[in-house]
Amino acid sequence: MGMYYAASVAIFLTMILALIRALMGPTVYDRVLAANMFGTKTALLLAVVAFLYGRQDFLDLALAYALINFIGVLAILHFFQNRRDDARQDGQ
Amino acid sequence: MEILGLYNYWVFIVLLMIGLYTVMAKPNLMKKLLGLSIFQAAVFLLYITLDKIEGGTAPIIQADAIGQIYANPLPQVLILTAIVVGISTLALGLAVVVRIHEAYGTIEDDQIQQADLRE
Amino acid sequence: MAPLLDGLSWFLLVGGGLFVLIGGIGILRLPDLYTRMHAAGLTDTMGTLMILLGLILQAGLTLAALKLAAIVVFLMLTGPTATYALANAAMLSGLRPKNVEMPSDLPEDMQF
Amino acid sequence: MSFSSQLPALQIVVPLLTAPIVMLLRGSSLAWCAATAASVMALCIAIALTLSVQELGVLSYAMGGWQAPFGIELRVDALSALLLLVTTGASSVALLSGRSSLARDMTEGQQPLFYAAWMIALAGLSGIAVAGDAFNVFVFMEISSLAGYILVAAGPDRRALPATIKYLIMGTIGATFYLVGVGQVYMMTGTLNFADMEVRLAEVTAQKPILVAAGFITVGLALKAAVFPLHMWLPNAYRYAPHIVTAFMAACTTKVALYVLLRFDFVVFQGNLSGHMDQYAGFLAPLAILGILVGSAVAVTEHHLKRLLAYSSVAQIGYILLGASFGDIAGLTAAFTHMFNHALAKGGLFLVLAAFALQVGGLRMLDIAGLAKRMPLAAAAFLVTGASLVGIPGTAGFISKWLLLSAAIQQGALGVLAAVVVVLSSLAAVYYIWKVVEQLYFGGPAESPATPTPAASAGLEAPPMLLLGIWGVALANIYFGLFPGFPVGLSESAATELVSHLP
Amino acid sequence: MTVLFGIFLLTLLVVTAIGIVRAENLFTAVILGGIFSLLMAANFFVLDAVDVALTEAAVGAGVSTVLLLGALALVPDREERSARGRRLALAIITLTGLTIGYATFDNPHLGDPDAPVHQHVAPWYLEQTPILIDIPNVVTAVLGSYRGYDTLGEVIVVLTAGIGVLFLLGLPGAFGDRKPEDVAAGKTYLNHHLVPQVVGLLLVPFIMLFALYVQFHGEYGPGGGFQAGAIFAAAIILFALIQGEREALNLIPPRVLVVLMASGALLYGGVGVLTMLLGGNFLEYGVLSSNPVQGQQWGIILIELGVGVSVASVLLAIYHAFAARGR
Repeated sequence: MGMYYAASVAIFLTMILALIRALMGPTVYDRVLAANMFGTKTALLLAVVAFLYGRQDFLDLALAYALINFIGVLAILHFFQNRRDDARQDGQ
Repeated sequence: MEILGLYNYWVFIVLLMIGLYTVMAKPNLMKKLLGLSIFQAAVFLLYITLDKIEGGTAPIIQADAIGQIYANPLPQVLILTAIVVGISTLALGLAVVVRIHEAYGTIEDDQIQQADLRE
Repeated sequence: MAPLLDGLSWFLLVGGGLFVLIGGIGILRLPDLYTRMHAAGLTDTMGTLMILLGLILQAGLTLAALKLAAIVVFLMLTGPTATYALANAAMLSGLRPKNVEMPSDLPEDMQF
Repeated sequence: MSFSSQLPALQIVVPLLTAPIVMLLRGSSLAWCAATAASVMALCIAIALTLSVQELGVLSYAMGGWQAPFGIELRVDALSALLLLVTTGASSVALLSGRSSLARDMTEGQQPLFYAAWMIALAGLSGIAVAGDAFNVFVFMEISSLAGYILVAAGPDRRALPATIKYLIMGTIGATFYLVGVGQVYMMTGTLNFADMEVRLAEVTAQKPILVAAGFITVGLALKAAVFPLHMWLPNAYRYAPHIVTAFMAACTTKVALYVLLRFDFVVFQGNLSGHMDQYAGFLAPLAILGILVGSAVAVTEHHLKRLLAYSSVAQIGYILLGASFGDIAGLTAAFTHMFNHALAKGGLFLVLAAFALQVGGLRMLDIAGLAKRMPLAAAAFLVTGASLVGIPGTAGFISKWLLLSAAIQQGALGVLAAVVVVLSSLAAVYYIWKVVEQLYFGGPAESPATPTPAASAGLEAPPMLLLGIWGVALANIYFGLFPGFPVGLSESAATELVSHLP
Repeated sequence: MTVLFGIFLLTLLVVTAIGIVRAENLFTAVILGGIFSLLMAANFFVLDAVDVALTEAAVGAGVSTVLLLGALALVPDREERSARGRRLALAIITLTGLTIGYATFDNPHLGDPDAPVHQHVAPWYLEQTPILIDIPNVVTAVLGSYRGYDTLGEVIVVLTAGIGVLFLLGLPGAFGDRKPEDVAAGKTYLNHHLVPQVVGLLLVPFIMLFALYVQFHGEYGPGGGFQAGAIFAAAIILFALIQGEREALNLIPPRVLVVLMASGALLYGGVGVLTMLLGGNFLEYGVLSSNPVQGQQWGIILIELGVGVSVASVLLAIYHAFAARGR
């Protein structure tokens, strides 16, 4: 059990750090970076907690989180970048 | 530890009030919808808090674990429904906001009201 | 055999935790986006890999190990891709690393 | 399993499953036909249910064959039957007579989606009326509300959109408050079934969470029911929605929310919270009186006919609430009869407005000047339904006002004060309805319509179906004024049922 | 110890919520909203609600973030500062919050086995499900059978949202004047870039496979129609992001999507009508087979399929309605 607690504490601390970065910014890209990190850490946390609870059949969730996180990051980049491109074209 | 057993309820109340504040005080319609989402999420927390039982595990019955205690499945089912209701409301609200922007050129509540008064 | 596996798991989980934590500190403390990305991208991959491997050792040859392996493969694919896309988008948007002189006499079609 | 025992489920299932079929239909005529047929069928089911409720008493239906409290129970009593009649009746009349008016408000391609939303709204409202389970009420409340937002947003004016978002935000807050309250009750009882809650709540000693629950549920449902001062969403939503939608919604949406409020209060809380009757009456009666006064006062000053009637609705909700706050059989009977009669009067008035709008376009006071010369039939129907809203003897509105006044006087000094308020606001109603009638009959020479409608060029004052619907409702107002036995009898047994839950 | 996990996650949740309210850039608010949902989902997981955690992640963090972004692409992304009404709102929420907070001291504590919710109804579900329905996931049993009527209502809510969005925004090729050809092809940021392209395309079929697994494994583990539908929609959304909106519209034609929206709800309702015709109550699956337990299982599989089809197609239609608007 001890090793799971050790890993989860490390993950928790990282989540705090990533959240601070997400709140501080300064650019949207920093926030996306932090959000991405936060997402992968949540997936990891779930995997570790699944072992901690002894319910390893719940690992599906960790996979789903990782997947959703990836799609989310791509979506943010996609829409943010398109808006920038449009703004630039309007400016010219 | 005793008092920590109520922590979930307090966070529920704080989130509920943050959501309500956003809806009341922010004129931006997108912000209002985000606030509404927080508001609804707070209620999810209230219900899910109820399902937890000491020493229990998720209500998926394991054939080999005799005497295992399981969490209450009913609030979980209710919140599954509520989550879907939440996203449905959000989607509809977003569609209306997009149309408002097309019709008024703004999504700030006070500016829309001024535009309406001028008509 | 079991104590050895446990020991290895301990090592991997704690080591992975450390890597992850270093990444977290990096993302908070480093001066600009690109360095932060550097910290996050590298340690993330390593830390994730180690933690999941540690878990796989504990799971043994079960379905859970297979799922963990799938998560590893998935994160190994998506993590760098997300970082790449992010760096690319930031670069395209004109965000420049701090304290680095960018050559300003690039040909027209290379300037973003 | 006989066919008749399946009626409670069919009441919901028919409109609910018509909706996905309607949205697939191409062309507005087919969609309208299917929706109208389903609505009329729902009305027939409601009539059959009412008859069997009168004969057999409360009907209970176990969804999925699981007995309450484990499964979801449908419960049809006299009060549900009354609401079912109002809801399905309003929907059927509005759909039957409203096609040409609706066709002007939206494009051909949008109409199948619109009628699908209408079906869902109808199913949602009927679902609330028959639900015996607190969470099921939430689900169907959301169904009807979401569909209602679509119906309001279908209004042709761009101002329909801000009205919709306001309605959506306040409606969602109301529903979520209700959900919090249900959660608190569930936390203390472990059940979601109304009847089971009543039993198990009696054993709960800690009253604070239950009080909070009562507060959340009351506020949430008051928001949905547009009880003063939580009525802010109502005037604009009614004004900018398509006229036919306004006729439908004015007849039933707020009343269904009030129904849940009363049911929850009487069945679950009254018997188990000490002193709740005083809190309840002390909270609702002042709001009702304020609502009556403010609604009437604003209606007197309004110049747009739909907003005028919308504010009048705020006052009428006050009447219903006032009757209910007396907490005795006489008061509740008056309240329920008024639900029925007000639906008749207000639904009819909004239908008449739809006919006016087809002829002249706008619905401000100026637009309808002298319109009675060109639309004698519609104007006469306005006179009849308006008289019913005011409460002139011989119309349905008189019956419920009379019941309300006599119930109020039984309450002693404060009741007399309430009676005075009712009389005052009736005088206000006389004034604002007369203002419109005067303009209709004696207003300046009507200008020729800016855009002649097809109906006008064909020499008709309004589409025949619309006229038929208007006069059907107007005659019903007179019929139930002369022979009030049916709604009053139904209301009386509903009131007796609710009062029997009091300690 | 795990109680501390919950407290930690909840505290972060409050911090994130405040961040959302304070953010002036709406993109920031949406990104933080994604983090909020992930935290909420992790918290549900810690509280033993795995099905809800999966739904919140797929629907809250995934689809609703994407929808918010899709809408944000069409409206201004900055909110204007305004101090109007702030004091009054603060006063109201403080007062209400303290009142309710005072009442919490009578609430049962977290995990208290003597709480009323653990004494009534729920034990019956846990005891009877292995006998009456015989599937391991009790949440699926309650969702599909005991409270199947609520779930039908939920499918209708989703369908209503789909109808509303299509009514308001149109969908090229199904509602409104525009055709899929009118949607600009390939003019997106991501499809100029090889790495996301290749990796994304590689992942799409696996995500779909995972969605199918979640759909059909729902009786045995966390999952079911809603989660599967949302994940499936997410897979197609990923395809749309990397290949372009027009290509995604061609992949599943909008007209087909609309038919799927309706048929999911009809399948669910149809099962109910069938049970009525076979002599049971509405949604009484036991009559579907001579063995009631078998009938229940068949019924649940069928209605979960209806839910999955309906949710996937509605969410996808809503995404398309936003993404194809304006560009």
